[in-house]
Amino acid sequence: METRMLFAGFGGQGLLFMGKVLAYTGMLLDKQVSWIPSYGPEMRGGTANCSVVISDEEIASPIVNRPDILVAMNQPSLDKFGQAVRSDGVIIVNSSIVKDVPVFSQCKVLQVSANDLAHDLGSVKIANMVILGTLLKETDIVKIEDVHSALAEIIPAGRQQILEMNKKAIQTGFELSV
Amino acid sequence: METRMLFAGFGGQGLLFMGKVLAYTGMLLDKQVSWIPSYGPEMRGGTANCSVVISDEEIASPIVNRPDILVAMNQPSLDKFGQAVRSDGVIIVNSSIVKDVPVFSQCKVLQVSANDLAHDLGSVKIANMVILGTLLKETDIVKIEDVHSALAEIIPAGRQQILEMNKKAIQTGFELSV
Amino acid sequence: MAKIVVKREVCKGCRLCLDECPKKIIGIEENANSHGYYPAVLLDESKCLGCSMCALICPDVAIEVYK
Amino acid sequence: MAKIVVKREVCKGCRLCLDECPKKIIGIEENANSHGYYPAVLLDESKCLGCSMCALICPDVAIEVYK
Amino acid sequence: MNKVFDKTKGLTDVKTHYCPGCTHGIIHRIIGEILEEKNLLGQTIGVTPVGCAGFAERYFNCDMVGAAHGRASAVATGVKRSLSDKVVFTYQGDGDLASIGTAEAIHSAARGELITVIFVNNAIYGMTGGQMAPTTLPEQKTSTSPHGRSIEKAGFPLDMPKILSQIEGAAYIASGSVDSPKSIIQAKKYIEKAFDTQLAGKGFSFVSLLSTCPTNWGLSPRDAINWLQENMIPYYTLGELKTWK
Amino acid sequence: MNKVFDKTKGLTDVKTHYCPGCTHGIIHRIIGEILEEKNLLGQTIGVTPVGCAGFAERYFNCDMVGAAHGRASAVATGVKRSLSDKVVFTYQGDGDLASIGTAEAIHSAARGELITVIFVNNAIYGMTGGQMAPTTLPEQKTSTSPHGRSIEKAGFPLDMPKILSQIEGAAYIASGSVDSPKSIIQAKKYIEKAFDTQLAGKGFSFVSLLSTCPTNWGLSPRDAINWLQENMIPYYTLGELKTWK
Amino acid sequence: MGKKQLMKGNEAIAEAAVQAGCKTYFGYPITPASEVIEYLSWRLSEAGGEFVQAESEVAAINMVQGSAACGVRTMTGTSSPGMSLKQEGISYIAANELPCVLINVQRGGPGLGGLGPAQGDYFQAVKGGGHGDYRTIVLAPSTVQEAADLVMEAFDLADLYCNPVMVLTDGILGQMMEVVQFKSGTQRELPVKDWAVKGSAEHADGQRRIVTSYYLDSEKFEKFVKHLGEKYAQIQKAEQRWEEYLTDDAEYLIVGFGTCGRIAKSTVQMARKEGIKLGVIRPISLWPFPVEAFAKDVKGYLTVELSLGQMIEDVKLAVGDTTPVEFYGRQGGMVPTPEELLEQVKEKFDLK
Amino acid sequence: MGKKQLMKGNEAIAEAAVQAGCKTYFGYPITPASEVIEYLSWRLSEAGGEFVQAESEVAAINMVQGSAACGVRTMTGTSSPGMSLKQEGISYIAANELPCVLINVQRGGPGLGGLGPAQGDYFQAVKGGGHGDYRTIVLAPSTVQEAADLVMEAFDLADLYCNPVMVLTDGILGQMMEVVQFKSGTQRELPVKDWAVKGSAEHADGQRRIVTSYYLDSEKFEKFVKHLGEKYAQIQKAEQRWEEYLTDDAEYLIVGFGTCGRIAKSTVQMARKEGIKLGVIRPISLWPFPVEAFAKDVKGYLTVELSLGQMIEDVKLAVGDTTPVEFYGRQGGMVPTPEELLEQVKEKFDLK
Ligand SMILES: Cc1ncc(C[n+]2csc(CCOP(=O)(O)OP(=O)(O)O)c2C)c(N)n1
Ligand SMILES: Cc1ncc(C[n+]2csc(CCOP(=O)(O)OP(=O)(O)O)c2C)c(N)n1
Ligand code: SF4
Ligand code: SF4
Ligand code: SF4
Ligand code: SF4
Ligand code: SF4
Ligand code: SF4
Ligand SMILES: [Mg+2]
Ligand SMILES: [Mg+2]
Repeated sequence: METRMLFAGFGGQGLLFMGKVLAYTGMLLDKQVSWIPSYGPEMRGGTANCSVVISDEEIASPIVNRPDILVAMNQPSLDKFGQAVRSDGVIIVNSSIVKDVPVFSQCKVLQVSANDLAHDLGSVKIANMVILGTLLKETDIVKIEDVHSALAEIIPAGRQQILEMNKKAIQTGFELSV
Repeated sequence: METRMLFAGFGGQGLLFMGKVLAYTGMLLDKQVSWIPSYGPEMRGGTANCSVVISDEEIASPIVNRPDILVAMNQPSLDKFGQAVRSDGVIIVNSSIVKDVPVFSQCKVLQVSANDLAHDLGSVKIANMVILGTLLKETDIVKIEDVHSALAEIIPAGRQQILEMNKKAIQTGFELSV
Repeated sequence: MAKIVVKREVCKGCRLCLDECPKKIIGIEENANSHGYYPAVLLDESKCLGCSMCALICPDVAIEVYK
Repeated sequence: MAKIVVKREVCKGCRLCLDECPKKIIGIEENANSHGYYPAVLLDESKCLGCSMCALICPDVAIEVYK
Repeated sequence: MNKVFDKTKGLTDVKTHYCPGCTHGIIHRIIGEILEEKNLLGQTIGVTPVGCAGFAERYFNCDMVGAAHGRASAVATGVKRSLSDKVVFTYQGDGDLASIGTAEAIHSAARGELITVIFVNNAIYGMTGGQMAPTTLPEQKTSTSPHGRSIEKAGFPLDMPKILSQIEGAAYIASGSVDSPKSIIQAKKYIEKAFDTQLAGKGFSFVSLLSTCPTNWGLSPRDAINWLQENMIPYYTLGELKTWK
Repeated sequence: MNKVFDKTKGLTDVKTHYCPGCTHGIIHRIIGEILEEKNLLGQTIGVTPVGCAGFAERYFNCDMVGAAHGRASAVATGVKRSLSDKVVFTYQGDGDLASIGTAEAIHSAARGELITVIFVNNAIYGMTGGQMAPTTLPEQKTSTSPHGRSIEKAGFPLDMPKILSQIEGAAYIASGSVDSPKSIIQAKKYIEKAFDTQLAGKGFSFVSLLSTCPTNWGLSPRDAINWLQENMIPYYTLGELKTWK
Repeated sequence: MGKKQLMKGNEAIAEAAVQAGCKTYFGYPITPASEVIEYLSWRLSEAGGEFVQAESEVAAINMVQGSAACGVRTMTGTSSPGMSLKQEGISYIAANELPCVLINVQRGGPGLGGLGPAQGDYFQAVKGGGHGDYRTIVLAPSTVQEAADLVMEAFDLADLYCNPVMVLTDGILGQMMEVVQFKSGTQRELPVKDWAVKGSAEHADGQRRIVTSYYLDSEKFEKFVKHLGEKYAQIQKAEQRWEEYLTDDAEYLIVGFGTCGRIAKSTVQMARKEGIKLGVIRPISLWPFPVEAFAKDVKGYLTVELSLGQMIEDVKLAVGDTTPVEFYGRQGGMVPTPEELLEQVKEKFDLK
Repeated sequence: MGKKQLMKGNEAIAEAAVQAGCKTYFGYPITPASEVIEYLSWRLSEAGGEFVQAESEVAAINMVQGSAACGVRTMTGTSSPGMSLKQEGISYIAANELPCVLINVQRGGPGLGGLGPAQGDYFQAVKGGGHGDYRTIVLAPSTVQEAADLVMEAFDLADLYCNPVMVLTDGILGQMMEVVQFKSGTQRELPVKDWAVKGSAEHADGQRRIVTSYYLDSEKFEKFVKHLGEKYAQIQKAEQRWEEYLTDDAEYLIVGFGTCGRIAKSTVQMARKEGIKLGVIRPISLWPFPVEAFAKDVKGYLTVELSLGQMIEDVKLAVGDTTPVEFYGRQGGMVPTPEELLEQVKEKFDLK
């Protein structure tokens, strides 16, 4: 099985990290993974995105033009990439920010008011993890426990609190019914 | 007709100038001419040489590997290039400096004690012109008067004395019986 | 009588003007502009000196001063 | 009692030593060396101070000094 | 009420891509103001560097040429030698001018090239994500000196105005900062004098300005200004180092 | 009688290709003598420039690397960083170091690189046939300034030791000449101190020496020395510009 | 084999260098290659090496020359414009027959260009952007793992042939994270570097060493150049590398290196589903170009590059003019999709 | 036509530039190209232009960029190592679509090499030693007269296509004196340079001009690169130049540019005497390579170069693999004799 994902939004919304957590989890599960960020001067302000592929076999092209899963953290991202999502794919929208969600006939669209939920959890910075939780629930790429293990490795020891907050946010997103 | 000449000796012996005078004369006569110096760090001290071709038609290769005429102003030059002279060619040797003149069966060898003659004329610096005079006599590439005209153009106006000395040296070489 | 006008779409919300204002009468808007920045805003026009300190420090030339 | 020896094949006949010698006892040979240079030569050993001025200025380290 | 402060015509209406609070924008403004005030906009050619100011051709409201990284002074030389009656300036970062473009800067000065060079010293490579610059302070952390700039391994910061003021062809060398309205007003005077130097045909003119990089210093814009005041100002020679009047 | 002056073991027996009376040879000798006297020959790596001294790897009796034109200081940096316990020096002309290699020289100094740079200033490009150097004096005639160096068009000579002495990483900067036995003895002391600086790990060390180019100046060796004394010595800063003791 | 790590291509390149025993790194920052220098700025001193952020790419390559002359494993990395500045230095290093590793994480050119991935430096890398007759071995990975492996291999090849070896990647590969495991260095026997300078007292024979590329005598110089020519011929024979993907029964082949080679594999998977017998040749050594790979009996080649078409010349030279060699390229940081390539295959070879 | 003058190739190049209206020259001395800069150091100011001896080749090429951006005819010249240093700048100039003329009086490489004549920079000149997709028009004269003519032509082509044009010669041609007469400039109609910066007040439309090569947007950048590609294709169609010498009835052809092309003519003269039907194709434009010249029905080609063989790739690409293409080269400043080439022709094609 191969899942191709695109995470897109503003710089600073934690998109690259979200992708990295998934990729790392994939690695721990001995899967093939690839993660590609957008880079360059656009990194400052403007949009940022990253493509992640998790696969059981060798990944031929790591570039994600037609994602199975799109996470859209702002309006331009949804407008730009929404149509490219494969049929039977999933779009997860941060509805705290994206106000105008058109109909995508080819795929499922989930709206998560991630900023609000994250705010309630203590910081808008973990809106990305809320979305990740929803993503984990809606798909079966990796298990939530595996993501927890990955997070524990990625987040430096000694930053226990951050780890816990992230886990909590994932859990919140996971338990949502959208 | 095409004449290919090689002038070789120590740096400072006026070889490049000698070649230039001939090339310039050729130009005045509407002939095709080419003049190639040796160049590079060897220019300082060491050997210097130049190749001159004067031709009635387009000059294909301007590089002189097998000269019709060789002027050898020092021993190494004679040793290095003597054998390359074409049959029926001419070698003119500055016998003031070159002491060891082997037999070249393929061509004529003329020995001119150019330094001594030049010294008598007032300066060893014009040994090259003495040799040039002999060359003009022994071959029919260009006429001596044409060389005089060329010299008059090459030597800046106002340096009349130098012009005259050069002419005299050429005349001396020309009148030698070798 | 003086005032400043912040071009809210040009402002990047860097807050430099806030500190520079001798009267501390500049604040930050609650809503982001279309670039996602929270722009500065004059809070109390009555106190404005028109001294242009804010405009001088503003890296984005987002402030106009009236006097 | 002092003297200098000029390595005639190394000397380039630049004449710098001639001027530098306080005793002006260095001259130039009549015959060129194999490189075409006319080498320096000590003219009057009896006057040599062994002061090494000549050797110090010689760019080609062509002079040995004895004392 | 009258408008007593408005955006200069010396800058275009394009919104800059600089990070919030980055003082590149302030320097742009005062250059633009001087070009406008001196009525030079129609006869000026600006040369941009590669660095965060690499898009500045969009912002300055005059003819502009983009140079390769470090070569703005050389490009400006080419421009000035071709259009000797025009005003030519470069805008260069500390990586651009004090590292890869060292030779070009020094030799433009030595030739007494009639150009004005604005040097923006933010002690870092902003554009490429915060690597050490020749002007990075001792012990300052950057992405290529993560444990702080080691004097032993990476040496000392270069004080470009100090070095350039040793060069005969340089007619005007000044070193300022843009950390406060006061220093900004001072900086503007320096820049004005630099252009005057060029207009008077006196020789090479150069203004160094200390500037912030909140993003790569990892500080808020205000903290960045404070850091500049506390660390850079004491370190670098400031003032007019060379004048001709 | 004892031999009181003999050729140093610091030089090989190869006859140099330098023109008669060219003082490059004198500088070679004193460097060679110091390397021998300090017993460094077996642990020294020299770096040659491109210029008349481009064949100097044949003359110095130690391991040698040839650098590209102007890059000797960079090559020496590479060597020193690889062999930190060895002694590394460069020998560079004024075209090499003060023109194309300006940035490399300045940044080796700024880094405090533990190398010794010998800078031979003969106010001309010797090797390539006498073109103007950054150090060519005002009004001096060269093959690229046939009417004399124009201050207006070509600017002023660069005084490298003066510039380098402004740099913090530079620990020893001296400027001398080799126009007389006295100045030669002085020059040798400078070079010795420069190597001492390196051996003591104090930082970058640099000795500039005024030198003649009889061939391209169009003067006899003696007249060349006179010209140097009358024209170059008054122009350039001489003496120890920076020391650490 | 080390443990699995998730790393950016640039970081993997840097780490692989350290693991290969690289002792010095000289570089200058540039997007999208900066992670190489950033990583080594701390990692190399940790590993007992020396790191210098040079004042320019020109200085960096000449520092590399100095370091390589000492017989030390050394590297520099940059992206396209920076590599242009290194050309003189590379020519000198090749002329001095010094081993070193060069990294080019290509971005879009010419000029300042863009920061997107590109392959427009193929000619510069493969034909030699510097002056004179020399060759650089050029290796082009397509995954992060392969980038790490080829860097280690590059150090070996450099030592083996006393020649600069370039690893040519692009912005995508540089910025991409994939799983990588570092292999322990190859056990290849490598020549002793007794030509290296290190102070004559250190040499067994007591003789001093000279590393230069200056020739006063044309005859000697010609002999040297011919020696280089022979060395290059030997490398061409021994070091051709490439990957084949479903070529056995292929009727058409896509030729692409690096990222293009990977995308092409996806295209093949799609084509096979449609019954089109498509395969891929992915050149790994760009110089020597893997001419041996092209002794195939197929109906056509489609060369795919992120450029206006550069490698295609080598493909044509390898294939001859009996089989059609077509071209499809994207530029400016744009990358083709697998679908797009399939479209091209069908169009160019009339398979619709 | 001017009066006849006996001039060195380098001087003729310099004078031709002046006569073509070159207004600025930026250069750095190097053997065997120095006469170009020496000549222009006085001649250009005499002719109302500006001359700058730059601090380096890098500075010089960037000064050229600045000058070319002003719409002024400008030139720089150097020899091989210096040309390597200009590669970044050339790529920028090509990307900015600025007209300028570049002179490379080649010497022996790689590295510091030797000062003898060589043709080892063919790849650098023709394939592009800088980064990214760009092309330089390259013209290779073989006589002093042709050098002068091609320099004048180069200025026209540069203006016509807004592209750098290189005149590629070698040490022999640079140092050689031959008779030269300067033609009055061509009467070609050239595009108005209204893209040039000169202060916005000078522009008829009052709009400011911007000369840059920075692209933030890959799609726009790709469009631009494709535009370059189209321009290059157009040049390839319109600007192929070559000389043929006794090709009409030839059974064998020597292919050689510059000095080699001239030597080959002597070889042909010798061969004809022996009844061997030999001819010469002398490519004059190296890029675009004169592929059209190779539509010949002959038994074989002998490519002769002063290198290990670089142009031969283009000859093979032009000829295909139906006719044998052989190679003979000299290196390191050595030059083949006409006799030597005849020997090679006989040997390679079994004519003994
Ligand atoms: C030849 C070359 N080398 C490196 C780069 C990458 N680069 C772009 S900008 C820059 C440095 C920017 O720093 P600075 O000049 O200080 O400007 P800032 O962004 O800080 O304003 C570098 C190294 C490049 N574009 N070209
Ligand atoms: C890149 C490059 N540019 C130019 C040259 C030509 N070149 C060789 S030596 C030299 C200058 C020599 O002058 P200097 O450094 O002063 O040494 P000198 O010969 O006077 O001792 C030049 C320009 C070169 N070899 N390489
Ligand atoms: S003009 Fe002065 S008082 Fe008014 S807001 Fe600005 S800084 Fe404050
Ligand atoms: S200084 Fe300018 S950009 Fe910053 S918050 Fe104030 S108005 Fe906005
Ligand atoms: S040692 Fe002194 S006195 Fe003797 S020759 Fe030399 S300089 Fe003259
Ligand atoms: S100084 Fe030396 S080289 Fe010159 S003449 Fe005297 S001994 Fe000869
Ligand atoms: S990176 Fe730094 S210098 Fe660049 S725009 Fe941002 S704050 Fe300014
Ligand atoms: S050219 Fe000048 S510097 Fe070079 S060896 Fe001759 S005299 Fe000395
Ligand atoms: Mg900076
Ligand atoms: Mg010099």
